Amino acid sequence: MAEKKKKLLQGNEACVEGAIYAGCRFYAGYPITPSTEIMEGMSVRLPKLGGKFIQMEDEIGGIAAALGGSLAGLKSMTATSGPGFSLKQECIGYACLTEIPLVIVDVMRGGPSTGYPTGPSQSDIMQAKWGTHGDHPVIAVTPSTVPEILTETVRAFNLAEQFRTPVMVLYDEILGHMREPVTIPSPGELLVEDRAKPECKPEDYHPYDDKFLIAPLAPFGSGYRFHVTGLNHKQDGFPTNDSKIIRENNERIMRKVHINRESIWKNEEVMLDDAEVAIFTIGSTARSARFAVNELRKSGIKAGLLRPLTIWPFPDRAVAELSNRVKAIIVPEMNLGQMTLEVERCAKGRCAVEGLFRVDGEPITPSQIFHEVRKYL
Amino acid sequence: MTESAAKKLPRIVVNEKLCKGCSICVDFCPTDVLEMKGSIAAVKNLAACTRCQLCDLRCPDFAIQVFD
Amino acid sequence: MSIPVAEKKEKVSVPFDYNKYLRPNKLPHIWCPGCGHGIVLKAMLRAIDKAGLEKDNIALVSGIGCSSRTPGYVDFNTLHTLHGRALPFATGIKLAKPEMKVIVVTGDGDALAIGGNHFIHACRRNIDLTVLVFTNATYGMTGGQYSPTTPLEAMATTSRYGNIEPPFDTCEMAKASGATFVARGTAYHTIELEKTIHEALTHKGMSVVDIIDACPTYFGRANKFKSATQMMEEIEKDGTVNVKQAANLPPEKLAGKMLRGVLHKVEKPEYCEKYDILIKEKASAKK
Amino acid sequence: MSERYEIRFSGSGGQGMILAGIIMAEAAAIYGDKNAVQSQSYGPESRGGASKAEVIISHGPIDYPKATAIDCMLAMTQEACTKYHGDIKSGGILLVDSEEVKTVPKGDFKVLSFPIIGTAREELGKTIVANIISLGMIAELTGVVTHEAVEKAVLSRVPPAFLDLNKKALQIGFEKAKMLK
Repeated sequence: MAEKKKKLLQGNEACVEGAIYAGCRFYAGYPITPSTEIMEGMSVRLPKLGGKFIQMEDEIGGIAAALGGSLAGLKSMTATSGPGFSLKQECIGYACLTEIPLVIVDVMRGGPSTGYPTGPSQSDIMQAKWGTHGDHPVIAVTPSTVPEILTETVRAFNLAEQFRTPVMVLYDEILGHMREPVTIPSPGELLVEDRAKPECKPEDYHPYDDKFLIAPLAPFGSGYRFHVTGLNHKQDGFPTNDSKIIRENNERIMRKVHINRESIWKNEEVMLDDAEVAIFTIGSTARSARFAVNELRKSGIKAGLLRPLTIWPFPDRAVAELSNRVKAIIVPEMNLGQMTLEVERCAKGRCAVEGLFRVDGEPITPSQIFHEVRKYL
Repeated sequence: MTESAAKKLPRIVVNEKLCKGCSICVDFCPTDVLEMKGSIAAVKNLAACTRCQLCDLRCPDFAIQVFD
Repeated sequence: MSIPVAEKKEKVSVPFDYNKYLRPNKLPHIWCPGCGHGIVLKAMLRAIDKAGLEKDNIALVSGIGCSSRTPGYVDFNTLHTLHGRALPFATGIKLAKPEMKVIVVTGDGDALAIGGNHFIHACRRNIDLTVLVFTNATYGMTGGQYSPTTPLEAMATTSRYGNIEPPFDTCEMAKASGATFVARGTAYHTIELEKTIHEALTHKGMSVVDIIDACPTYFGRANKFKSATQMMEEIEKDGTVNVKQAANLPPEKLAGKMLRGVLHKVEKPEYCEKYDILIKEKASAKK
Repeated sequence: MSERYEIRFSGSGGQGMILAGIIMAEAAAIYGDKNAVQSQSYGPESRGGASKAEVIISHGPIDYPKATAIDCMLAMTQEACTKYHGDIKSGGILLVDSEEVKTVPKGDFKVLSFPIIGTAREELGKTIVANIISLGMIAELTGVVTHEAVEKAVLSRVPPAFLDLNKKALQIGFEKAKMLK
């Protein structure tokens, strides 16, 4: 008989399972390839759980409604792909400044513009970091397998609720549409975090209370009446022109993620201990890389893989340490060099950094990586 | 002025901190009770007030109210 | 200067205590002298009071623009969002917490230009929101550009030779899009406005009130109005006619005038109620 | 690499190739004791024209999810056969529908030709189950999943009213493949 709760799931279906597991009870979005199965799945699952689903009139409406749902106290999510992610950027900035928890899934596809809707890509790495204006924290997780899409979606919700910030789940079309066996975790098996609720009296409540690095967030309608604005604001939520308060608040929202980066970072290291050449990559490309590393090792080449599951905040320290002990870091990515720039920044010239790019809507193959690594030995 | 019930005058309160001097209350007062004193509304002829509340209703600035 | 007949009948004996709903120490508001938004805000607060709504249970949501600063002054659950996006944020709150009364205050540019798509779809869904569109025919916050309701030939900082774009009729659009309560009021007819907003608040479904008010600073100066009072007289009083009175007036008396009052009211299934039925069906089907 | 067993189902949109791929993956990973990854052509390709589904089966983890050297490929149309046969590995198997694929590609692989759609039509009166017949044939030909596992996988995916029909189709697939071996 089949193993308990083991199912063959598509990546996008695993994302739905992860969201439901994490307690997501509000979804608003707009159809876009290759993420639509997430929205379809949520439309089926949420009503059965008493949760709310709405298909909005556009991408902006999708994220705006999801933010409304979150502010009303429900764990909320929206999902999209490149062009829709572009449209959502203004609301992402709003969520950063107003500190409303939200999970945004971006199933990356080829671009710019409408690009190649059905082909894989990793070209939203920088958009995730810099897409909205201003300085703001960004947390983005990058699963590599279908089971990991489930667990990383849960982690994304935990981070969003814990840090009161939007958290992105970035993966590509290959992962979104491929199927792998997934064992659905039992209740309690994975950690599920909920946002802190205020314990003070309503009249003492400040939504950005500077007693806290991350203040508790009261849901609308819970007796804590407060004001939320996308303008720079004071700890009571009201707009301010006071330059000291503006600076302190902007720095605080960066700091809340920065000083906690150790707990947000998550890397997998594959045969890095004695590696002479390292590969740094994410998502489905990391699967090709792992395949290549195995083949390289068979040919006696000391290759290894550093695979971040958290791409933002960028794993600065892991890359810096790696750069001290390898000849080269190869960065395969389905774009024209977005992660490579960051790896170069962290390696600071201590080793060679070489990008391996592909933007034709086809995956980077193990043999491409295999041959690229061999160039350095 | 005597304090007879029939002649009891209303109390018109202008909040000078809130009045922005648009003169809407002065312009719309049907019995010409109000005037502008510089850029602030002021009571000119309280006896003419009919307590219609139009000054309050049309004041954009929460700056004037008529009490019995 | 005469008091309009409708107002005379509605004699108010005691002043309304706005402090009950205002946040302490937030006044004076940012609006210019003579701006109608404050008059509309006061009518809204009186209507909320009349409807007996609990402050904890009200969410007041706005977008960007002069009118969208309203939530900062009032003691509800208040949300000042992004330009054009008040309605989807409000939709999220309402759907997540249908027991809340969700009111949207928005300007004509916010609701009908940058947020136009959200507006027609919120109407189409017939979700239980009360939307107050502060229509001053200008973008005041950015300095007086023409808006979707600026009349033909009117002057603005971006129509220096006269506006060549025809304006929207907000009410017609709301009705055509599926809103089940559509009305118009003005800042001049303040008691009528209070009643209209009260009726909108008590309606189940998408209610839209288009509220004509004055921007003396930009629209007024650019179009040679001498004062806020003159704008209220000419645009709000002489430029509109109550829909009930209009029924008895010959067409020539109605030419160029906008209708005031409740223009459209029907009962139709409301979005959140339909969703609730769905939840009950699906949750029980699971068992 | 030798641990990977790669199967490609190809045909035209609507022939159930993707479902066949999903069932094969479930037979291996849910009803069998192996690991499997399934992927497919997506988008315009899947709405008519040539379409394909790929299944990688292994005892261990599967890294690269796409086909690299195909052990067994099914081609239900000439177009799919011509377009997709290039990745078949040396010594691999190409199973084609003999009525559809008239020009059989040459290569260092074994070609098996059988009227799959015709059999579905004549023996079961339903061409719709041609994909299930082919699934039975591939299970038999490759031995990569057990008959029991593939049957469980098929039965879990079809509506109750069609259980018998699909069971029969699968059985026919097993039997016809034995004859081809």
